[in-house]
Amino acid sequence: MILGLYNYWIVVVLMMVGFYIVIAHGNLIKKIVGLSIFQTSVFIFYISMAKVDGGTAPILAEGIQQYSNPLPHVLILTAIVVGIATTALGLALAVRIKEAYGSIEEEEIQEKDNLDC
Amino acid sequence: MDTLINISSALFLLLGSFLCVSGGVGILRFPDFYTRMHAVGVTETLATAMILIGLMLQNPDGLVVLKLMIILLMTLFISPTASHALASAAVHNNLMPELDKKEDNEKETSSNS
Amino acid sequence: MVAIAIVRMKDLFAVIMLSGIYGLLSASFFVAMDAVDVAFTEASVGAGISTLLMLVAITMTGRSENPTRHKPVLALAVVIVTGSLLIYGTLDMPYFGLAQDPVHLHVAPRYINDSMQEVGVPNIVTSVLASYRAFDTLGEVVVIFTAGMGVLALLSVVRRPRDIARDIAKIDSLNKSMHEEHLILRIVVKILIPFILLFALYVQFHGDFGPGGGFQAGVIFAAAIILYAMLFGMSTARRVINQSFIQLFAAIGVLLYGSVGVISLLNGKNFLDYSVLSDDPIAGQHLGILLIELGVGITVASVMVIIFFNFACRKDDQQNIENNES
Amino acid sequence: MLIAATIAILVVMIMAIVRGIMGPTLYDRILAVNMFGTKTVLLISLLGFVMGRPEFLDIAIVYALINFISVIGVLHYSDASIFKRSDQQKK
Repeated sequence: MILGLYNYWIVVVLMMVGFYIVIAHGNLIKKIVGLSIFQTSVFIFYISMAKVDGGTAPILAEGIQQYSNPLPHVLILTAIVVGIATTALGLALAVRIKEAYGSIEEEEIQEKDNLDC
Repeated sequence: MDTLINISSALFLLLGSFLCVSGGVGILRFPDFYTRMHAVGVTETLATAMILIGLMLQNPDGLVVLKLMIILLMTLFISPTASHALASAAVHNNLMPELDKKEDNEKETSSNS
Repeated sequence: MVAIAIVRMKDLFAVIMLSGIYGLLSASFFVAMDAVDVAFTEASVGAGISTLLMLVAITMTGRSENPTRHKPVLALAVVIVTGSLLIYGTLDMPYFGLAQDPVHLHVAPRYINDSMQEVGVPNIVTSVLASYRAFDTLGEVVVIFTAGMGVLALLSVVRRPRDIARDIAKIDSLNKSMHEEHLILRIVVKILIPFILLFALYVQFHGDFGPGGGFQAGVIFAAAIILYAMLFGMSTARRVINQSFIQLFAAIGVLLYGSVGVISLLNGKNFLDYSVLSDDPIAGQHLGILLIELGVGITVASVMVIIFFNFACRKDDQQNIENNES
Repeated sequence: MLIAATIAILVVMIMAIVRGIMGPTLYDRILAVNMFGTKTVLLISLLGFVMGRPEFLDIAIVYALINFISVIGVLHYSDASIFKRSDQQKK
């Protein structure tokens, strides 16, 4: 019966992939991609919680008794759009960093910083 | 009448799935970009049309058929256009089809990828 | 699902392509999980806009990634430990898909059972989004607005009259060459764009009855404008849609949302309680939802356009500088 | 029959993913993404019918549109650009 938890495992694996990218890679853009994978795993977590067996999409129609839970959908709906907005902000920062330092590799940026000091 | 519609819809769906799968095999097995593109571009439009027509026959309900028609129309517009853009981009960047001159092609791909 | 995410390559371009596929895939996953509205948003955002933005950013920052010098063993260890702890944590979680999960027992039944009487909108997601939790949504909209302003502050390029004159010259030369290159693309796009805009409006105002709403419509609308900007050149798009005009619109969207709340406040009800907007509470709710969805749509669309325009202009500018130097 | 078609499309999607991951050239990847997108459109419309809620078709339309936009965008903002671009960026 432990297999009934498989959705959480998928989420955890995805989340860890994203996490790994964020901490192990030096490239800022790659980090942002990793962050968005992490984000998506959270979305999937919420959405899979909202699923009810035998339920359908939460749009009221006649003759349907069982709906999935609409609340997580609402939260994630807004979270996705906010997510893209923050991703865009991150990318903008990366672009500016590239302009200022000539690189978006974390280590090179740090070296340059050390030189400046 | 009902069974006729059902059978024809099933036929359309089957045909569409078959075309899809053949396109999929094509994208996996063909040797270079242009042949792959050919496999996908040709099957895709027809397969989409087949499956959508099959669905239309399944549900002869006004709004749904209308939406399916819209999707069909848009696929007919979009898919060849996208293929065209992709192919012309590839040509533009000197990606050569894999003919007899093997080494030439390798040079091109390595400079492009 | 998982297989794709794991293969991540050195070449950033491939990574971006894969993340596009990943977005599509997770959106179809959302459809399978009945989250229609979410799939809608993810489809337009994850697969379309974010891929595009990342691409633009990559063209500005360079494609290839340096190999990391230190060994990733430590990172891997951290990840594995965290992952196994999380999996251990899931052992106590309720099983997948049961109707008796704690999540489904608290507010959700009220939304499902009563929203038809209280709000009168068949799409529960819309009614929760725009009516029950409207204050949250206001917060989200403000966050999006702020992010747009942040991008503006970071990336905006000062435009002098000289640039504008140059732009106009560019447009003229573009117009001349336009009929020779990319004829097929341009014509198809010209046919498609009105349709996309129409569809965005449909999504906007049909959000009460089917999947859709302000967020999705805004993104689709912005996508149409971005498509136009890509094919007909940035300067043409800038002439069609003025930058300051969009900025004004982004603010107007948020203001519209807020003022609906203030109006209901002035009428002696709670902030964002729409039943006062009309004699009939249900009609008032409808009106309120329509208005704030409109606000959301305007804000999202204009913020997306602002973000994209700034990225693209920044890139054009960089290129101009490079060309001048070389 | 719907189920059979759904499974066929899923198989094709997996093939497209494989090509997208392997893809020796950039264009192969774009092609894979494009194909994946069209297949997703089909998959979603089929899923809508399988689940008995044909309202899902709206999403399919959005997919078709967004797919097109992203392909064009990718072509525009990559080194594969068909739109005149100086060669200095090509490495």
